[in-house]
Amino acid sequence: MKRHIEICERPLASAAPASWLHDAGLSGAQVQFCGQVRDEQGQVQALHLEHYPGMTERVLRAIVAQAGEKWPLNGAWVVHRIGTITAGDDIVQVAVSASHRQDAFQACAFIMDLLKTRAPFWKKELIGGHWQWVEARECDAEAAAAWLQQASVHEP
Amino acid sequence: MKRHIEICERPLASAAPASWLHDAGLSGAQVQFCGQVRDEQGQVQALHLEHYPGMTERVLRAIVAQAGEKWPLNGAWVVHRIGTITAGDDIVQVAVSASHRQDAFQACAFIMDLLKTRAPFWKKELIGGHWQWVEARECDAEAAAAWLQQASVHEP
Amino acid sequence: MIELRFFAALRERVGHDRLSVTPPEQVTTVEQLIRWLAEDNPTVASALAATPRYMVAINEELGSPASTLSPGDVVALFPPVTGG
Amino acid sequence: MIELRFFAALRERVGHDRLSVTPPEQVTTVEQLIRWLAEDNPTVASALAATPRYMVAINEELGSPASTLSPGDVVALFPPVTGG
Repeated sequence: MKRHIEICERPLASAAPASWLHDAGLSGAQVQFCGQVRDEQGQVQALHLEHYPGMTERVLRAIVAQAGEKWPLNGAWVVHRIGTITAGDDIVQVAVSASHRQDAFQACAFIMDLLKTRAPFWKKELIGGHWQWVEARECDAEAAAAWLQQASVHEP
Repeated sequence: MKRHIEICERPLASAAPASWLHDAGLSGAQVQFCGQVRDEQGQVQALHLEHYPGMTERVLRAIVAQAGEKWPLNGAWVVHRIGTITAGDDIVQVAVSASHRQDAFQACAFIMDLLKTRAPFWKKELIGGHWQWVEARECDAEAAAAWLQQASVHEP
Repeated sequence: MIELRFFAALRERVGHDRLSVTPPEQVTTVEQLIRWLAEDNPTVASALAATPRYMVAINEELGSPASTLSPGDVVALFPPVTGG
Repeated sequence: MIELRFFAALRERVGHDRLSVTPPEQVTTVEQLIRWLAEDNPTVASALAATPRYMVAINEELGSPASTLSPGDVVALFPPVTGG
């Protein structure tokens, strides 16, 4: 499985994952997730993302490796934006390729769910001229826990 | 929900769904599926796709409408290639945008599963100089049936 | 009158992509139409016999053997779809 | 010696992004380290008290209150992550 993991301070190119994953007939399916800054009815003027350099890459590599063990993937791409960005900008791209679509859908959702709860990124939003930290969502923790429970059921 | 449904005789552009779905801060999530011709270790020299003009568009519109009823989507894109194509070429793009990623993942997988079993397309492959029709896969029928069973469970 | 349409392997086996037929009045469902075709039209009969599973659409919507037919309907017969 | 690192809201509350501390020998887990910090360092103590939930990483890997520590470890404390 080829893999590309990157923390990026520049705008993300939406066509990049598809062309990087392209393998001329090996894979039958590509699934790509792209996360964008929501403006929440124009309230959010900007977003700032910080991370823990070193740990971030390590966690993302581990998540991608785990996805590669659970599903037969041919490629996995994770690029996450940091720094100050505005509504509509891309924050994260997760894309995978596989022979069959069910594997690609599941692996892509799995990587996103674990990234959301384990990769050390933090967002703050500029609302009404004030920066405020975004709170973690309980449903993200539940989504990640669901995958880990599934895994433990399969263990002997 | 905006929607784009197209049957296409030309190569598909991989960046088109993302830029068409882009809505400058309304959606937080885009999920895109892209299906490609697998070469099966170099065996498949070409693929030919035929369809039932008129019915195809009608079925795709109905599937997209059903997805829009089940999940709160902001946009849905379905483009399917027809004619003669070669290994590695894109056959189909399904992409959706939504506020939250779980809705986008599920709606995209749903549209693909129903497209696979209901949209009137047929493939034949050129293998060793002979064209042969591709057989429908049982697991595709099961994937579509799973969604429809879920739906009936929720009905009163 | 019913307009028949055939696709993919079934079209190749029938040798035509469409056929107009006028079944007797008591033919009111897809199942009855197919049974009548099997007696009336040997080419269609053997094409269907050679196709292990097939699907039906009436006026561009998926149907089943029990679907009812009206004069003027377009009935399409085809192997299980394999798009995507 | 333990190197502490703080991120996001917790860093802002502490006022530094890193701090080197030398806890007594009997401090061998994350939980004990945090209890000791709460007595030894009022700034860190009040920053942690103001952060309803936080996570810990030891040497760039996620840990838990029960994780054991060795001299030289880098212990990062931060609010629940919100990337993606």
